[in-house]
Amino acid sequence: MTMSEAAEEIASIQDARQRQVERIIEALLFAAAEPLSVSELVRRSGADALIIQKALDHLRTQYQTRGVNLVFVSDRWAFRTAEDLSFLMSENVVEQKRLSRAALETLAIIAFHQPVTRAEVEEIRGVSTSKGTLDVLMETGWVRMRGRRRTPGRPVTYGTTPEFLDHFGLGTIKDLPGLEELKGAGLLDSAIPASFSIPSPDDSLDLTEDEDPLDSDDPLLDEEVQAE
Amino acid sequence: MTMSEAAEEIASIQDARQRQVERIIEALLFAAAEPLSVSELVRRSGADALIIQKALDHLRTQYQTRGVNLVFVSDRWAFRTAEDLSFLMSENVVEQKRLSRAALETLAIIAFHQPVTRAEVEEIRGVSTSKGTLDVLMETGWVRMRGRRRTPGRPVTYGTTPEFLDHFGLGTIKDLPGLEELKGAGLLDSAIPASFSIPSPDDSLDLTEDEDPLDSDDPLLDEEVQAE
Amino acid sequence: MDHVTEDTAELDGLRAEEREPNSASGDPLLHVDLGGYEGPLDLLLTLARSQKVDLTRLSILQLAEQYLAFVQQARQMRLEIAADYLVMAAWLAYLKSRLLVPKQKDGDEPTGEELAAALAFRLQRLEAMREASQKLIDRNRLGRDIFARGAPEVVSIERKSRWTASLYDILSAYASQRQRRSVTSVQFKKRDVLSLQEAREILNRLLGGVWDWTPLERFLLPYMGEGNYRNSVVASTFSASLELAREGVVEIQQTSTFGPILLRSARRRDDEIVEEQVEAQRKELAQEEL
Repeated sequence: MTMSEAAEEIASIQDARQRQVERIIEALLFAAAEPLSVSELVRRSGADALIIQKALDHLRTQYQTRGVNLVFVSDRWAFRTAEDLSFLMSENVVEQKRLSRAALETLAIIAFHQPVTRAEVEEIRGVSTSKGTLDVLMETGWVRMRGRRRTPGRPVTYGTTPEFLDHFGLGTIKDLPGLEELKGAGLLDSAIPASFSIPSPDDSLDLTEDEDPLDSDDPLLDEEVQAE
Repeated sequence: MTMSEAAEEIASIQDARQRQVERIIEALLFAAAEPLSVSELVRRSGADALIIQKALDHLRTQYQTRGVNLVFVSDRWAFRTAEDLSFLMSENVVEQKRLSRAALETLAIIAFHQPVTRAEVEEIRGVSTSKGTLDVLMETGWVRMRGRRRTPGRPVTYGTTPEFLDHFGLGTIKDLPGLEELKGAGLLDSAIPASFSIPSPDDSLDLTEDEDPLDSDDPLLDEEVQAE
Repeated sequence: MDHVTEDTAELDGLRAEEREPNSASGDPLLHVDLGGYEGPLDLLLTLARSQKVDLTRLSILQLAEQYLAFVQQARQMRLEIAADYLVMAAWLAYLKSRLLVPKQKDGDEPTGEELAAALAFRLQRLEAMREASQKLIDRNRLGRDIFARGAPEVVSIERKSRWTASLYDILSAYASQRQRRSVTSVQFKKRDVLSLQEAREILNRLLGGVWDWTPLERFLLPYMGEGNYRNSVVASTFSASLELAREGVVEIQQTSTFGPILLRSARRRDDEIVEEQVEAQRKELAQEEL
């Protein structure tokens, strides 16, 4: 055996040893419930700190581009999923939910009577509307706050959104059936009082004459949203 | 751009895509406590099953020599520490109750003969099985009640769970050690003379033709569980 | 295994109760000598192994003799033996006799060889399951030899609701709600009226200090509202004044048709009453003089 052959053999033995230490560190860090410090790795692997540090550095480089990275946190080492893949760690579960009757009624009144205030909805329904009902409707994305009515108390006005039209397959809000159509569809009794009327809704983005714009930093708005 | 350049570019885009899927699968499997099925990987990664299968095969090869291996257990994929490093892991061992000889034998009989009734287990062992033995096996999470055999008395049938496969590192129930030899020797038959069809353990969630589902409100079930 | 063949059915009765090591019900004698065996089949298997042959080439006749000798020996040692072992002994004695006599063709009854084969099968199967359980338990096991992720990363689940409703849902909700309200909310607008009672109170209060004839309208002036209320006030006060007049509290005078209605209190001041009395006495005296 020449000198260089001997040196090569020693190098390859060292390489194999280094690889084994890397395997051990991989296994220990993977199975551990907590990040491990170098001294814990020394204790559990039996290898010395220098070799372990070298192995950690090598592993860190190796894992850098992978889906799992070797990270150094608060003086300890741990495997963590790569930061750019964090979206994988949250799952969106879409639940189909049906609107309650109160919510349906409120939605319908907002659609037909918009722009409409909460008090007006309550006046039409004859019951007070819970905060939850309006919250749910805002959550559906079908109802939006439009502005503030120019009356004492400056109540918020509600209206429907383009998503509302989209979801219900309406070309425009004018496609909502009127009094005669509702009667024709048998939804309204023909014996309805003569004074009964259905307003013509307005969902345009422009405010009506008696509406003021909502101010995003309007303290009253927050208050109202919270208080409602 | 020549044809070959275009082809090269497509290939390199495909490569990059494949690498990203590998990273995603690596992250998902690394982070998970439980093995994940290909369909779960499809759902959570958004990639299609073929690409995922290719990525899994590649990852399995890549990790083969490392301290953590990608393994196929209970029809699912999981990262597990390498078998040869178990000596390092003594600190991670959660004290496990040692199973009695009777329990082990019963577990093996349930695994190989499933779906199997208690009477059939007793027939094979030549002794009656104490209530404790089945209780212990159910407690391990490796054995479950499957259904009821469509025979007089409607006895409960037992089978193994995915956790059983996971615990013993089996990809599927067909990987039971020595299964083929036992089948060949006719030793999975219930009795002599051997029937023409060679029985095979079946741990699928679907019931066999001669099994009825367990009724959760089945009074007999409670009785049996309590009486056993 | 839907059906149990005749021969194995016979063996079915040969089960021994499995004994827990510390079972109080366990026969201590049995525990010493046979407790190591899990029933007669286990004992048979142990004896079969002593033949040191492949179980497929096992001499069942020899095994039966071994078993019977074992039981005989145990009895000589005055050990109590569980019934299952004795039943098995009896069955093996029968099997032995069947194996020793020449084959008889007597219908459906299984031959000695068939019974022996069934027993051999059961022993092989038990042996196979024992080996299988050993192989299973020798595998690298999760949590003992190989390990899962120690610190799994939790998948946070974000629940998102997808609300569903159809156009029909809103239309029918709207129509039925509006219809319900239009029927049940027929409300009579509350008319503002001055009740008779209120009118009486007003008159009583006001007329206390009024001695001269005063038009009714003047009392009403501060109360008279507009429109319907004004009519109600006039009507109620007039009715109330008639009532009060009947009770002698007020006096009413109307000098011409549609002329102003004049009221005054019927209760006089004291000096007025004295004056009247003086006047009356004066008249009386004048008449007497006449």
